[in-house]
Amino acid sequence: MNAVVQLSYLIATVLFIFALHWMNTPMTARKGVYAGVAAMVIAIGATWAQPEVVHHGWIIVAIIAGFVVGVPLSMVPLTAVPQRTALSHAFGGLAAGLVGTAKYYLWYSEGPGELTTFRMVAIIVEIILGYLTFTGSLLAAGKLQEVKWIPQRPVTYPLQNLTNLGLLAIAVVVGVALTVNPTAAWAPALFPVVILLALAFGVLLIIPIGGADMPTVIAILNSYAGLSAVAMGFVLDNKLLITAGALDGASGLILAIIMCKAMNRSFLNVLFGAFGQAQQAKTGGDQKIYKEETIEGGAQVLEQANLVVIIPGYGMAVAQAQHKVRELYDQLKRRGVTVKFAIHPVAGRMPGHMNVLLAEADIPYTDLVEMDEINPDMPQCDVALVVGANDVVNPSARSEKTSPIYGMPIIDADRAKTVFAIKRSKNPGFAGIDNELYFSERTWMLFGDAKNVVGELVKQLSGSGMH
Amino acid sequence: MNAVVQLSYLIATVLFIFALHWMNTPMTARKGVYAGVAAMVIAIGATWAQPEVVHHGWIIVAIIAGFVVGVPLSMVPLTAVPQRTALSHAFGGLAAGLVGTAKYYLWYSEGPGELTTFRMVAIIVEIILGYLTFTGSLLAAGKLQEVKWIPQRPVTYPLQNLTNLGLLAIAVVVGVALTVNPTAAWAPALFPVVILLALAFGVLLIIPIGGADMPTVIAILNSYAGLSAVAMGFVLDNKLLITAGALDGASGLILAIIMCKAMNRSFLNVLFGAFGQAQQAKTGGDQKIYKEETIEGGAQVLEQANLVVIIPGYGMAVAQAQHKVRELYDQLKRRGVTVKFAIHPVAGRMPGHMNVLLAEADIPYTDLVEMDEINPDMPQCDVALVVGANDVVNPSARSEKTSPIYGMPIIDADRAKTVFAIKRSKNPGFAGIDNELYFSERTWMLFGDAKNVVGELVKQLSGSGMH
Amino acid sequence: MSESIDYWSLLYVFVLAAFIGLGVIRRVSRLLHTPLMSITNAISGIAVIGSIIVTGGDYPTGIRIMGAIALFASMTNIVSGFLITDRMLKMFKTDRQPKQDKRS
Amino acid sequence: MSESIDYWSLLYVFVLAAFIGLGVIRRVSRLLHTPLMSITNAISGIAVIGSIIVTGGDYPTGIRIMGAIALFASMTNIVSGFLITDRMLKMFKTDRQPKQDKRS
Ligand SMILES: NC(=O)c1ccc[n+]([C@@H]2O[C@H](COP(=O)([O-])OP(=O)(O)OC[C@H]3O[C@@H](n4cnc5c(N)ncnc54)[C@H](OP(=O)(O)O)[C@@H]3O)[C@@H](O)[C@H]2O)c1
Ligand SMILES: NC(=O)c1ccc[n+]([C@@H]2O[C@H](COP(=O)([O-])OP(=O)(O)OC[C@H]3O[C@@H](n4cnc5c(N)ncnc54)[C@H](OP(=O)(O)O)[C@@H]3O)[C@@H](O)[C@H]2O)c1
Repeated sequence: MNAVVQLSYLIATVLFIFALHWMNTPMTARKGVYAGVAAMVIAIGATWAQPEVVHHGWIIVAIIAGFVVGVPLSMVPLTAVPQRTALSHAFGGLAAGLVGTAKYYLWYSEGPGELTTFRMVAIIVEIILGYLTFTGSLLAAGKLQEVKWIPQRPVTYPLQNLTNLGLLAIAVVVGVALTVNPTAAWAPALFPVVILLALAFGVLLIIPIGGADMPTVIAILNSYAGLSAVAMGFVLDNKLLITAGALDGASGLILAIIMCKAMNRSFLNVLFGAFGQAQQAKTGGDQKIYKEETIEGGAQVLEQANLVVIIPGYGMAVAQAQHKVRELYDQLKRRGVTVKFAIHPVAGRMPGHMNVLLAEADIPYTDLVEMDEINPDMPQCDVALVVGANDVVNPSARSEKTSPIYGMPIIDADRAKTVFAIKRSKNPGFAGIDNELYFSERTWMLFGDAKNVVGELVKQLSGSGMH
Repeated sequence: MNAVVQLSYLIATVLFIFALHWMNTPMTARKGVYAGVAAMVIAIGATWAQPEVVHHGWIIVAIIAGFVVGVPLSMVPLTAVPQRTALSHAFGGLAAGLVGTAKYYLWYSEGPGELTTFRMVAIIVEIILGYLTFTGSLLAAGKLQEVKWIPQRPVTYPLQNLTNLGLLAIAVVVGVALTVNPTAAWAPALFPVVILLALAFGVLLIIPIGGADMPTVIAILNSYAGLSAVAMGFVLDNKLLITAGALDGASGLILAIIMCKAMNRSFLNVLFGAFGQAQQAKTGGDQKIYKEETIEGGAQVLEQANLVVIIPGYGMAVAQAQHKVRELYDQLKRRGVTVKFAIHPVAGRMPGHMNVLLAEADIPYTDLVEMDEINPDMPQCDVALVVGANDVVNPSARSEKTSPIYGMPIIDADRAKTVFAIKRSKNPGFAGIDNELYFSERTWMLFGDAKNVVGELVKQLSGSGMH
Repeated sequence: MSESIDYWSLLYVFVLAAFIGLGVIRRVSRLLHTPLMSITNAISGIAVIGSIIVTGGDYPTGIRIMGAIALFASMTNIVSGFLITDRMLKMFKTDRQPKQDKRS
Repeated sequence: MSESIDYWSLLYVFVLAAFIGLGVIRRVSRLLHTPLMSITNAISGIAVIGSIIVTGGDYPTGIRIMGAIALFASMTNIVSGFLITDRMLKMFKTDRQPKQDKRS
């Protein structure tokens, strides 16, 4: 690689670092996007300009195709972001896998000398990570998209984890064999075996995981995709690939850790716990009585309050209720009520889910308060309005050692003077457990779809408020 | 270099990063020191073990000598830390310069092929930075130590900056000449010229700078020393040197920036402003009247207070009053008075100066509050006790556009209900300007050496308090 | 020899990059975790530079086809990743008091 | 060629290390800026690894003398730097309520 290319890659590296650095506040975040785009353009330009690139037709076609598919993919509704992310990991994994495969066969036929041990190790790692990320992420995307022929609930069978690990072990063994003698006559025939094993492993890794655990799994797949890019960098002796891949991997890892912490679960438990099952098991035990509240009553209490804390959850996303919530926020503000939003780190189904939805509804992010910041103020809160949240406000996380969410930090809705909870039914949330909060004497339920209920409240208020 | 050495260097790099990372809180800081020591031991061991190291006698001698000088150097009183730091930069610069010189002559005679352009550039940068850091830091150390035959006040003469830059320019030109034809017959003769110019430039760079600006200059020299280590890394193709040097350089740079910000001065102004002069110029204009307070009176007001904020400054360091201050702190605490220390980022003469002194006196660092944190509380403060601080509490920094410290953020002592100021005389502080605070109607002076005055106050309180 | 050194530099670069990644990502605002996911998707499209070489090189068709597919996949990530990130970030408003962001 | 590549890796390492340095140092507690100065002094003693090669190699005496002086200078920094840093850090106490440190 000549100096110009080297320099361009160095500049691209620096720009990528800034791109992520600027994500540390919404004020600079968009600058980050531009930095990222600039870096990518520079990297592509520098690579394309290299002498060994002689055929341009296919490159142009592939790039155009990328735009044709990419642009629509970027217009999916926010609720579809998790599956879009998974899909993109699948693409990333596929790309890494293919490049690794291509390079191997290329060197096998044209430059066996290039297949040093170090490089073979890198290639094997690249293709195993790449292809398992490919199938794994596809399946994850399918589950999130709730594609009919993909089972939502965890599929489990005896000795499952053993089988999976066994499979991986075989792949590794074959890989070692290839690494030791990459140029043997039988090598090119054995290579595809590793690919198939990786593809299969990806599927088996995901099927035992419940749909609701997917966000965590996606983050983990994200770091796999990053690592496969790093491996590609080792194969191609390219530092830009290594740095970008490492940044990518770090991001996936940290998001996964944050989610696990906030759910008080361990990686292993997520990966091998077949957690979603609990859902089926525990559902639908409700002997206790719910106190219901009417829209009129609710609206009245709300407008008399000084401080209202709205606690959104997955239900708000499902119901797409954020815009109605914004109207409610406006109505109350107009009456001089202080309205804050309490955002739990794992409310919804992906990190930052609630923040994007509320931002989409034009709610200033300065009114979105993190769990740790709002909890101390909850006792002063007159009304806690729970909009389709459940686990993240479930007090049993504090007390009940037996509860599956025991130890998960929650938003202290139960410490507010009054609690209104909006949900459609008496069904539990993601964790599949009852919620003491709904039976507390301070709590009144507003049953119904979040969008409708909030809409009704707004009508009430605007009706009464407009004089 | 074989794999073992490479691996050791990689490990050392990681350990160095952690060493600095752990300095982010006093709770982990000592772990940082151990990590640093471990890294250093590994690096030395791995290097020493290399085959090309055949003579061990001198190495052992030099190491022992290092201990013989280093141990006593580590026992200097805290007031001497700035000059110790400067001295250590001098050593660092010298080492870099010498290694660069040795390597050049070595390659000139034994392997001219090694003297590639890239390497020559690195060598020239290394020796210029190294040697100018050497003499510059020595001079700085001398000024701080107030060695008699070194002029304290800035030495200036017409066209000074021009001369300096001219000198540097010549050095660079000669350097370029060497880079272009490093193996020419005249090269070895020209090489020392660069060295001499660098040595001279180091001296000339420092003499126009006032003693009180030295801390900032030292920080800048620190980053030069770091960069010369980086250059050495480029010369020797050694990544550990590059990383460690970069960490070192970053630290110096950031400390310098912090100081300049806190003094509201620019790098250039510090380097070429011959700031200290102002001192001479403005000293000793005091027509206004000071109100004095007696020890008894002061002690009484203090013990009646609820919140006392002690604002230490350079004077506390000069007087070594921190231990007496601790006694005062104990006395007041015993009476249920809340006592906090307000720490200005540039109080004293080096970053963190006050923190170390107070820590030395066993004052829990949880009671040391940063300027930005304490200022909002100053209006609630009953007594602000200024112990040998001056510029950092000078209100003219807020208002007077003409003041040399205009725009420098200060501790709002003048907003406290009562102010007691301890200083020996009516002389100004480092910036050489009068301080409105001393003439405010809320302020009472306690003239005298900080140690004595505080000691008297303690006696009063323990006298009255011990019933 | 030179090769082994070279691999060591790659390893070095990886370790340092990992440190930077962890340091930078840890300080990303919680508000922006969803956009963060999508911008890293885009960045992972960097595999594009590997794919271009394989697609455009003077290699057997089979190889180049693999390259082209990889190139297409990476481009898709880049395009959709950056576009959707920007689309999301556009939504974040301060109510014109940018100084008050508590979480940045 | 291989050489130029090699220099590029060094440059890469430098740039990444600089990022790490700025990131890490910016988060050093203000309380500890004086110890920070002295620990970086010690770290700058890393020049020792260059000096050892020059001192211990089979070179002309003149060269080795320069090396020995450099080695002595670096060792002095290492020894005094780490010792004084530790001495200062020993002084920082919390009053046995380590949780209350506001500035870390
Ligand atoms: N955010 C992440 O990154 C992430 C990742 C993995 C797992 N998780 C898990 O997801 C859960 C998130 O907690 P959460 O409280 O936000 O959600 P949740 O616990 O899943 O509860 C959602 C609630 O919303 C209600 N709901 C659903 N659709 C609704 C609609 N259209 N209108 C009104 N209400 C509706 C549901 O009750 P009805 O069915 O009765 O309406 C349910 O009780 C946590 O357990 C977390 O661990 C989160
Ligand atoms: N900290 C850093 O990193 C750094 C770096 C560069 C420059 N500076 C500068 O240094 C200054 C620091 O401000 P500062 O308020 O701490 O110090 P200062 O402004 O220099 O004032 C120190 C005061 O202490 C008094 N004093 C001296 N010896 C004393 C003794 N033995 N007993 C009692 N009082 C004594 C002096 O008055 P008397 O002579 O009347 O006693 C003087 O007014 C700032 O201007 C800052 O910009 C700091």
